[in-house]
Amino acid sequence: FGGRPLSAQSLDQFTINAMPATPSVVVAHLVENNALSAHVAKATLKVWRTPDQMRAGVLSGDMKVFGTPSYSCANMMNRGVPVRLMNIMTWGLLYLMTRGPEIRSVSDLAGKDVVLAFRNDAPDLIFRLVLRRAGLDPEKDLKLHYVGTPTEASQLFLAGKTEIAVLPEPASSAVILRGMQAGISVERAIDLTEAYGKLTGRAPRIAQAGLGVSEDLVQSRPELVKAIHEACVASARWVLNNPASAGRLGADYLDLQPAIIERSLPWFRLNITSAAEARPELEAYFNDLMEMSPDIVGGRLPDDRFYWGA
Amino acid sequence: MPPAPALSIQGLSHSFGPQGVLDDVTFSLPVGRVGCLIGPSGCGKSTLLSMIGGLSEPTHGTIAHAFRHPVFVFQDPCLLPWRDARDNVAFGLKAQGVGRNERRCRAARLMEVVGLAPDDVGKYPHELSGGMRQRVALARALAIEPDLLLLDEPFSALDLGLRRQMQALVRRLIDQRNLTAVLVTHDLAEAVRLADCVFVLSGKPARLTARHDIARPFAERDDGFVHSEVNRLLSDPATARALAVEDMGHGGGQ
Amino acid sequence: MPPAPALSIQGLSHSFGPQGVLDDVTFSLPVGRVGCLIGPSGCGKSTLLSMIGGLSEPTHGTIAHAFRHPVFVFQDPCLLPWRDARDNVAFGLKAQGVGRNERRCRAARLMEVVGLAPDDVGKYPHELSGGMRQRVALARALAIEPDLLLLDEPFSALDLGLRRQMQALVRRLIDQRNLTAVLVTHDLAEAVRLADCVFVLSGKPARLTARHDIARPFAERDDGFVHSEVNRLLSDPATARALAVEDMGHGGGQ
Amino acid sequence: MNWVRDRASRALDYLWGGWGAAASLLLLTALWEAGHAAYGTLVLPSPRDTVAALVRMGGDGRLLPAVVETTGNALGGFVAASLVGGVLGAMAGASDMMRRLLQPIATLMLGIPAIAWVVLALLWFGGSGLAASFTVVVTTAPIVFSGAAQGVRTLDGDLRRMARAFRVPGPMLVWDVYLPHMLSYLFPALASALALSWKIAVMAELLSGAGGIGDGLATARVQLDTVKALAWVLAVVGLLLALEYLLLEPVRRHLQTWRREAQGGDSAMTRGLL
Amino acid sequence: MNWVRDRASRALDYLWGGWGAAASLLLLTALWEAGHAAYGTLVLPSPRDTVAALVRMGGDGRLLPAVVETTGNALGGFVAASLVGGVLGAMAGASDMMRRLLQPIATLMLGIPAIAWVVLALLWFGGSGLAASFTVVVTTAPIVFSGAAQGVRTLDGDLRRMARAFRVPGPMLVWDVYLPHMLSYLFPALASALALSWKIAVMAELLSGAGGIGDGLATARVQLDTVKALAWVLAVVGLLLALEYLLLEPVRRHLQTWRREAQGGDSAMTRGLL
Ligand SMILES: Nc1ncnc2c1ncn2[C@@H]1O[C@H](COP(=O)(O)OP(=O)(O)OP(=O)(O)O)[C@@H](O)[C@H]1O
Ligand SMILES: Nc1ncnc2c1ncn2[C@@H]1O[C@H](COP(=O)(O)OP(=O)(O)OP(=O)(O)O)[C@@H](O)[C@H]1O
Ligand SMILES: [Mg+2]
Ligand SMILES: [Mg+2]
Repeated sequence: FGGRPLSAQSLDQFTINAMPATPSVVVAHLVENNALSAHVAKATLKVWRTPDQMRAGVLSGDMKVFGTPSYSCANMMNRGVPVRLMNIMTWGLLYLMTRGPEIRSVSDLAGKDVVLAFRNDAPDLIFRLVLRRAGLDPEKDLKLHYVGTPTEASQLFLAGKTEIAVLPEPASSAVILRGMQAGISVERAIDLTEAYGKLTGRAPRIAQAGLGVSEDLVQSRPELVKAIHEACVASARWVLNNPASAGRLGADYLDLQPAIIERSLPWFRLNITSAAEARPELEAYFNDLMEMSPDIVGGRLPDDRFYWGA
Repeated sequence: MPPAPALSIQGLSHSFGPQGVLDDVTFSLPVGRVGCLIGPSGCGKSTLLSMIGGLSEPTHGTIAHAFRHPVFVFQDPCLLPWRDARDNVAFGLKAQGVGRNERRCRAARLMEVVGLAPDDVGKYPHELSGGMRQRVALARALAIEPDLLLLDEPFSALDLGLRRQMQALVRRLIDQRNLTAVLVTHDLAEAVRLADCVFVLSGKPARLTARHDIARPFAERDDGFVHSEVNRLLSDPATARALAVEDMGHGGGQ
Repeated sequence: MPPAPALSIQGLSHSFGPQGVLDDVTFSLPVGRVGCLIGPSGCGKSTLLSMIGGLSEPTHGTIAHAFRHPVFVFQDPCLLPWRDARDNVAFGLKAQGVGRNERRCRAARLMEVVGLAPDDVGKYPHELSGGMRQRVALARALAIEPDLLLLDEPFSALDLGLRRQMQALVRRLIDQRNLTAVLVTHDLAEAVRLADCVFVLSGKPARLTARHDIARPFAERDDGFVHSEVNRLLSDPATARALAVEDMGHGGGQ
Repeated sequence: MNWVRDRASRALDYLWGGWGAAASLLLLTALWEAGHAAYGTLVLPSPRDTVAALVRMGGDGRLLPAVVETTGNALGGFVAASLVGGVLGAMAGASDMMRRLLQPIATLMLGIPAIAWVVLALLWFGGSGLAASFTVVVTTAPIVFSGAAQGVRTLDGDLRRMARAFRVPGPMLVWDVYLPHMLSYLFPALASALALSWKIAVMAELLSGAGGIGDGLATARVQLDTVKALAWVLAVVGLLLALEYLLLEPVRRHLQTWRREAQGGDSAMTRGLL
Repeated sequence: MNWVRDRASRALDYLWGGWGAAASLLLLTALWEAGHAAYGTLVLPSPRDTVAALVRMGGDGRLLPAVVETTGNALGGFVAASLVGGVLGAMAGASDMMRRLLQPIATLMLGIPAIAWVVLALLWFGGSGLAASFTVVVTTAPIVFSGAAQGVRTLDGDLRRMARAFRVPGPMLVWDVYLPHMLSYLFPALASALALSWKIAVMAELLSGAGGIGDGLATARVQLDTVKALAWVLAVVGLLLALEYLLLEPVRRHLQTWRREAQGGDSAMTRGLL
């Protein structure tokens, strides 16, 4: 694809690179329905597997539209990569899972062992922020066991290493499913998005992830970007209304079990909002992250151009 | 004449895979005596020696001896390439648990005895000449005060003078300490000079085809005696045939 | 008597690190002649040979010769442990680019010539006896039809009969093909039997201390001649001193 | 010990050897089963389930393409690493200067975590299997390099002189003199590198999303499907064991031919060592 | 060539050798700089920035503890792997039966991706560095094992017989006969394993969240801070190169003592080879 001059005519082919997570069923639906047929002859969906892949793709210009955590996109922009955030698709997907009934609120966590993944990454930062706001010192008042990925966290949690795990979707749905199969009762004890909202005095929403878009596409084909965003909005409505069909649809693209997709959809807070509209919430989120780890968005808030608006 | 045999070999046969090497070899040797094995190249002398020393087992037959410290000088010097000359000489001593300083001292002394210069002490095997390596191997064997010497062409790479010296040294040790020795050599003069008993192997597989006793005490074996003894050996048809020298006349000059 | 020297060595000295080994050695050898180096063990004979063959360079002095195919029989057989006897014999042929079948054929023939049995053909070096290894090395050297033979104690591990046979073989080749040879040996009888010229090295560092020409043609050198020549050599004080045999009388029996 | 006894003992030895491998695999399976009993399916699925999943995946037609792809990536990288590592190692073994020049590069390649390469590799090779092959080369070439260098360095000086005396031409010097000696050093290095190749290929596929078994493993992990994940691993391991017994072991025995002793004396001795 | 010339040439050789290493490092730095120019900071930060970041991290007091922790994990695993791999390898080299028993296990350990172990390791060792050390052992022990087995297997039969003839007691047999020979096989295996240890330790820390450099690297990656990430890698590499020149190279030279030729003839020959 790369350096071909973009014209006002329709493109032969266009690829959207989605995240390896449930919200990508929205993109799957959009592609399946030829929602971009006015602009692109053939739209395809590719799911990247690791952030490295996404980064390399964006840097090399292969990925024009890509699923990304919001802070990652801001970070890339702050480091000089010409990208913007198109929209936010998911508004909070972090849950505190327990194997017993005793945890009902954040303050119950004092003195407990918790397993979680991705140290210093956004989920960890959010969790620690919540703890702090609730008056707990993450270093002293409870014991955090970090592991590499949610997979390890889930396995250790299910194997009984800890009673509590902090897991993002779809790992939290998977853990419930596997727990059921293994006869272990697993509960979503705390919705950390809600807890976060309560403690910060905001709505229970975290502008976590959405689609990023390269500056060069925004400049050369603004109408295509707009069409993608609008198709997302339409597809999201369908997905929310037809979770079972969405599960089947996503299974082919995401290589996830339909059951897991279907079960996890309600927990994603799926709501397509353009970045410009979401700007206040994004900035609040970024500020909170920076409070914990200044470098996570590249040291400063992204400037105006970051927030794409329809 | 011989007292109770200290080494006795009975009906010994050996083969490597399908190839027979030794066939029904029987002989014995009393304590304090030197037996010498001669025979054509490849007839199984080294193999026999290694069986006497217990390094391999005969296919058939028995070897009986009461020696507690048999020692080898192999046909190849078999030095440890990663040890210098002195440590190679001291190898057997170390195996006996002799302390470091003492064994180094004794090794250095023995190296002198076999005619190595003080500046050869620290040389590694690849820096030694062929004859020097052979002498290191000899010194290594003599160091551990054995009671049975198994010498496989131990002087083959030495010059005339050194060879005579080493022969005298070995025979003196044997007589002084009442050792027993089995010597393999291709040099009839050496055999006649050192041995009390010469065993001739030949054939394929090899059998013991002749045996010559040499009665005169070592001290009285002068060059004339050696010369005439060699001629006597070669005049024995079995021996001459074994060494394939029937057609050459009885030249002791070899 | 000598025609233009084919090999001429001028003021050659050599040292390993601080240790001088050879000092101001000068001699020459005409084409078709056999020169023999004798001297005490460790005096530098092998070193000199390897310099003549171009394997190492002298510290001082020059070596000039016009031979195109010098070949070595090293003191150790130096066989490739991963090739069987035949392929070891064929090694030099392969280096010359002789085709596989032809070199195998020629190697097998040569093995017969040096007295190896047909069932030794496929044996690996560690399955050969010492003398057999030496013969394989000799066969390997003779295979490539050299014009200069550098023989470092090539017969030391062979029995009397074989040794005579091999000596005759080598001398016959030399005479037939007008080869030149330098032979190192500790066996004076061998030196006298084979050589046209015997060079005696001795001292530390070693110098050329004596030289004996042996004029009689090879065919006429019978045992009696060899015996008396050896005695003549040993009666030369420099030679006797070099071999440290002054005190032993002139016994040719060795 | 006569010839018949010798033959018989060698045959017995071979059988025993096969038993040894079987015993060892059975022991491992028993350990695995015990681990399963202790930790449950979510940490360590049972051998039976895993094999069943493997068979199912095979039936689905998902196993073979992935295995072929990973095998291609691994073998491609391995072959390249053997060539590059072998040739450069031989040069480093022959000349001290070369060694000094190349050794730091080898150390570097061994020491830099794959994760540091992955973005570069992705940029150079896209998402294709080449990125995985590249990672394999980078990790295994230095291992082959070390072995080759040591092999050349340790060739007996006498043999070297002998070869020189016979004016052996270059290719024959390499083929008949250096290589047979080097092989004894190269072989363990190559065997290690070969086994390592699959693991690295799988990890690289996982990191770079390049498909193959790594992809399958990643998917199974996301779904917390430990049975399927282990089935993928089992596929790799089975492949490696097959390679070990169908390729490496015969080669190992073949390479030993010229060392083999006709008698049993020596092994009795080494038994004494243990 | 006389003695003085020989000495001088050896000294020169040493200097040249140093130059060789320096040249190679300079070349790499130049390549790195070129890579930076081509791909920009986000893919490959410049050497200058990276070193500056390293210095800054050192000043912050974050570098040293992480390096010490990872070094501890890596070295601990390496030492255990050397012992286990060396001893078992020696046994496998001495007895065919043992080899058949152990070889599949070694292959397995080499071939199973770390990711398959990590949960078990976490269960056994918690989040401590032991999980990383364990991964190091699992990967490097088989490499040492192969080397040790080959070393024992290839000892010259004549030397073995000689040792037997002198009734060398067990420990001395190991120490004076087998070990010096084995070292020539063990050394390249150990050197590879040592360099590999850091890389594996870092990757394992990253996978198991066990702290150390792996942690720093993970954080830098999350922050897309390629400069800091590369600085961590540089810390590992610097450590490895220091180890190479302060430890391995002298040992390598020392091990060669008994092979050294007094004259220059041979190297001229090997130069001919190249
Ligand atoms: N390990 C072995 N495997 C097979 N055959 C062997 C082995 N060792 C020796 N032989 C064979 O046994 C025969 C006798 O060998 P041995 O070394 O005993 O001869 P030898 O009498 O010492 O000869 P030499 O005088 O040449 O040293 C030879 O034919 C040799 O090929
Ligand atoms: N590579 C080397 N390094 C150091 N010294 C050496 C080396 N090679 C030989 N020497 C020394 O050079 C001297 C002569 O060795 P050389 O092998 O030439 O003796 P030689 O006359 O052949 O003795 P022999 O009759 O015992 O074979 C010996 O003192 C030996 O220690
Ligand atoms: Mg012999
Ligand atoms: Mg010599």
